[in-house]
Amino acid sequence: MSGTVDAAWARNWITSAAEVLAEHRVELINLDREIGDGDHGENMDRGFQAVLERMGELPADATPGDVLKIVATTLISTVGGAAGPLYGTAFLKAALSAGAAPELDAPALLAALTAARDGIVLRGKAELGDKTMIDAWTPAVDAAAAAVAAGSGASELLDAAAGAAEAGAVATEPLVARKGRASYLGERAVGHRDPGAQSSALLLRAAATAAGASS
Amino acid sequence: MSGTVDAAWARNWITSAAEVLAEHRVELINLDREIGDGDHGENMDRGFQAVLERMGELPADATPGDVLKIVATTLISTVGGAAGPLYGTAFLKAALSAGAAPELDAPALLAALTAARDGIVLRGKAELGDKTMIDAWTPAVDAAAAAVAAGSGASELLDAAAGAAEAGAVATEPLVARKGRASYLGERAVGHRDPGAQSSALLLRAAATAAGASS
Amino acid sequence: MKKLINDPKNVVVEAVSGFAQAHSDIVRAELDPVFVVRADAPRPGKVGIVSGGGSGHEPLHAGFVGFGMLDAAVPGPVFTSPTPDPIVAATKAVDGGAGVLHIVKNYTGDVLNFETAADLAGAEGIEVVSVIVDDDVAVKDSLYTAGRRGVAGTVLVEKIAGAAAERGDNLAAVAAVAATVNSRVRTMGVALTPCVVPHAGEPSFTLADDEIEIGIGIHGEPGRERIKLEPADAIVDRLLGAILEDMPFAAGEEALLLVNGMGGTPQVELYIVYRRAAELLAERGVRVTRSLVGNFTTSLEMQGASISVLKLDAELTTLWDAPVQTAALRWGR
Amino acid sequence: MKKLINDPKNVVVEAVSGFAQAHSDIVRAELDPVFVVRADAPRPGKVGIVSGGGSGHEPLHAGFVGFGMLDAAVPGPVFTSPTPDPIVAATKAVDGGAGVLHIVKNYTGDVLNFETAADLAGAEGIEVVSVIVDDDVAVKDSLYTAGRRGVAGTVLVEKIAGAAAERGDNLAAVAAVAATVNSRVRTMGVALTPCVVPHAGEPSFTLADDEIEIGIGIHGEPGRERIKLEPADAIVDRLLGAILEDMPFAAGEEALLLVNGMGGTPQVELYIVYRRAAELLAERGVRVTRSLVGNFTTSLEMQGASISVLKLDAELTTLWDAPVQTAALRWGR
Ligand SMILES: Nc1ncnc2c1ncn2[C@@H]1O[C@H](COP(=O)(O)OP(=O)(O)O)[C@@H](O)[C@H]1O
Ligand SMILES: Nc1ncnc2c1ncn2[C@@H]1O[C@H](COP(=O)(O)OP(=O)(O)O)[C@@H](O)[C@H]1O
Ligand SMILES: [Mg+2]
Ligand SMILES: [Mg+2]
Ligand SMILES: [Mg+2]
Ligand SMILES: [Mg+2]
Repeated sequence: MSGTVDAAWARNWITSAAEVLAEHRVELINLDREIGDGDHGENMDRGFQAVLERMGELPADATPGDVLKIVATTLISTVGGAAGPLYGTAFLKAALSAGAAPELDAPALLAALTAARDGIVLRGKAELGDKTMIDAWTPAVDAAAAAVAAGSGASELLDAAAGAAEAGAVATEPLVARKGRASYLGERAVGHRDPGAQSSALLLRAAATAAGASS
Repeated sequence: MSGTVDAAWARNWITSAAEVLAEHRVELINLDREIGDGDHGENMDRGFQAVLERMGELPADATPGDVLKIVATTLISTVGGAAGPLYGTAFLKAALSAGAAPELDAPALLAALTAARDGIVLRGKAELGDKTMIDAWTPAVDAAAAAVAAGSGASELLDAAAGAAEAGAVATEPLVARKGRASYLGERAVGHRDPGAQSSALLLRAAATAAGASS
Repeated sequence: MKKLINDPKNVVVEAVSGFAQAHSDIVRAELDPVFVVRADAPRPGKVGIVSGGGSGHEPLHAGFVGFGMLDAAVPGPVFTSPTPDPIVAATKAVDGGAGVLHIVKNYTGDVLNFETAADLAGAEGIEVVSVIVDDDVAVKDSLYTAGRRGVAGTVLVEKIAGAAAERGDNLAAVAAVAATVNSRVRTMGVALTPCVVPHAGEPSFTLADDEIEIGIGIHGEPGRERIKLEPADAIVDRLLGAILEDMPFAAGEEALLLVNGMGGTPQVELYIVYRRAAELLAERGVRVTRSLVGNFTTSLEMQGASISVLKLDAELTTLWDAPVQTAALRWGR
Repeated sequence: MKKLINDPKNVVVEAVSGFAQAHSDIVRAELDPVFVVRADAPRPGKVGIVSGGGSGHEPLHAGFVGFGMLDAAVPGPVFTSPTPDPIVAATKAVDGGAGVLHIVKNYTGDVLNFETAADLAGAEGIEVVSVIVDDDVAVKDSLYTAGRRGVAGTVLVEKIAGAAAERGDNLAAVAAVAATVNSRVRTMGVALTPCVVPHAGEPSFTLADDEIEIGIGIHGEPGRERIKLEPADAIVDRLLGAILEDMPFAAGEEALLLVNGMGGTPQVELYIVYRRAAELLAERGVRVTRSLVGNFTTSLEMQGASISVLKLDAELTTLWDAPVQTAALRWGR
């Protein structure tokens, strides 16, 4: 496990995220069919396939921030729905936070994750407990902050964040939704996991895996 | 069993036919759903309920022919579809054949049944074996002719005609249809009974029952 | 059976009442016997045009009553031809002294009931001519069947005959143009799902989850063959292939292409069908100069579609383009 | 899943191509990125109007592009908001120098993507104003939800704003009339059956054979309650009751009554719904002076309907009556 992550990590992350989202496409569609409109898996898969295709446009010396930026613009222009602008903003804010640094250490990663989460909140106005992707992101940011406080490296931080996001996604199950389509369901959303929280957990787990792999 | 039938028989016939068609409404709908458009039971039930309502308009001294005539005009104006004009013509021709006679003996009944059958052929141009109501009526007319030849009375004649119609309806099952909607099915009509042949058998059985009852 | 209805027995009367209220600028309805007639009928000196048939095919026919198309429509019970009485009443209501054309789809019930009605109207001094529509190429051999069925091509017959009547053609001429349209239009349909007739309460037929019925009629009568589901383009190739086999086109000839929904098919699917049909016609050198896409001749909530091709000439094109103002078809006014 | 489609991935592009070919007198389509635009766009000096949203609601929105209504429509993937790119492209394509109005249904995805697009278009010097449509009364408490949804009332906003733009109103005025319509229209719907999104391949929700969903959204999002099937009149009483509770009428006030089919409902059922709705409004002293019945804002093949009531005044009535010439709505031209 390494103390910092670099552009190779960012590229691996995106490749692995695209794979994972393709694998989980039907699962995400089904989650969204239950409490939404059944397109989340399709949207995310379409978006990350498009991202994959555009990775080739990056110069060899692209920074992690450059990678995140191309992810952002590609998601904005291919995903649509609620998830497209929200994830797009998240990656854009993370890219801005990462800046031109060739490597990110744990504090820099925490800053990027925090910026991403804040971007989602800015656009979507969701609070913790509203049964949205924020319920994965906020625990992830909190876990990252704890990791930094404990002196962990980037790889450990991502592992902690992914674990917290996974727990956060599971924890959306008993909730009533207050944002997104699921909010129309009232009590009937109880017992179903939020698809956006689930895809967020998958994304962060891919980030952790990539950090392990590229360490 | 009596040698002739009269106006009371005609009235009983119609009452009993209306009952029987109401009872068999769903059966006829199902037969028609299988090889037609699923309305035959509804059409016949609607028509004979209307006939029942109009029976009150008949004067006390109405002849069998008067009864048949009101059945004819009511069916024409309430049944619709193929069956309405065909049954309407049948009853009209039978009424004309019965004329003003207060009673019909076996030869007069044979003449009326023959006229009815010929009326259906005139309008619908079906031949024996085309898998239509003719496949009930022609055997019925033949059986009635045999009964007259054997010196039977009206009641026996109707019983023979009803039996032949019932056998004729069953015998439509293996046939390919060449008239009516079932003709579009080709080989797929095989194995299904023609709804119009079945309703014809029900009508003639009601006539026989009425003759037994009013004897 | 799940339907937005009250008593199945009242479906037609309630729907006709609602229809007449919603379109009171164009039509009025009579409820005893039931028919729908142009608000301004009868129009003196104009040939009247009456069509009708079982209900469940809406907007056919009531949706086509109005300026430039039908003068009256006679809806029977669902999927059941109307009786002669309302046909006679409608014929009288639209007779402006120039005679009345009956446009009749080729079903035994419709033909027989309109026949009787024409006789009765004739006996009352109204000149009636009937044109039978039988555009469905799915029925191959008319010798061993009740003959080709009248399906979505009926809409084209009604529109064009209506335009001829509106411009003042006499009864013989209006009937002739109706017959011409019928002779130049071919249709073939496909069903993906059956429909449920309200008084029957059960599907009109059954199809497995992966089966479709090629050559379906508009009452769920089966067609040529039942096959496994195929991509839309392959299905279109089958339908249009049968049409063009029956009515070949020389390169450069013009056509009107109608893609008709059976009632329960989303519009995106109709346009996917249209796209391939137009492409195929172009490949064959046929010039599609007029188009119509939508639900015009339906089978309740059946999923499926039909393709109709009308061979146009200058005269038919002019009549097609003439103004029409009905609930379901409207342009030029 | 049985659908007349080829590859689910190509549904929107193929349907849009077919649509543009079938209506080439009115619109043209761009396919990269995908949008549908008036054939004569941009119209110098006229406020442009762009709407859009997920596909599967046809004729909304592309069916309403044309004279007197929308200048462009941006269809996203089925049930998924379009991304900003095509919205920006459509906005540029219709900008005639007088600014562009975005009509956006209130769904998180639509709002966010149109927001981004408006920012980007603004950065390129096009003045964009957005009006959010949220006519669905089924959503009771907007504080604890994503807020009321934009449903069939959108058609009325688009028609009336379109008429204002066509007569030359400036951007502020067109936006104001759109907002006025939104504030005066209420809608509530019912679903009898779910629909199947092509890429999902499975029904969007399940309903038992005797259940219906009251207050459904147009993507199969559930509504207020799931109840046992009732007669149409009782269902209408529920839907209209909720509307009138939310927007009371004084006796003598005028209304436009829209009965909208969800895509798979036969016309007879829509008119049965219309009949009862008109009857109930009359009982409450509301004068229904304008009507619209048909499939306008659909959910693919879903069976069901929605009722919309727009409180009219002289100005809105004039704008409603103004000529319109689109694939799906046409009068006066
Ligand atoms: N206001 C919001 N804030 C944060 N996340 C949201 C918001 N609205 C929706 N989401 C997330 O978006 C997910 C749905 O995404 P997706 O299905 O792709 O879009 P749509 O709802 O437009 O179909 C939800 O599961 C939820 O996690
Ligand atoms: N040409 C014909 N000659 C004799 N009988 C016919 C003919 N066409 C149809 N029929 C009879 O009519 C029956 C169908 O009647 P019905 O279902 O009421 O009318 P429709 O076919 O118009 O729905 C058939 O079962 C058949 O017996
Ligand atoms: Mg979704
Ligand atoms: Mg039948
Ligand atoms: Mg019938
Ligand atoms: Mg969506």
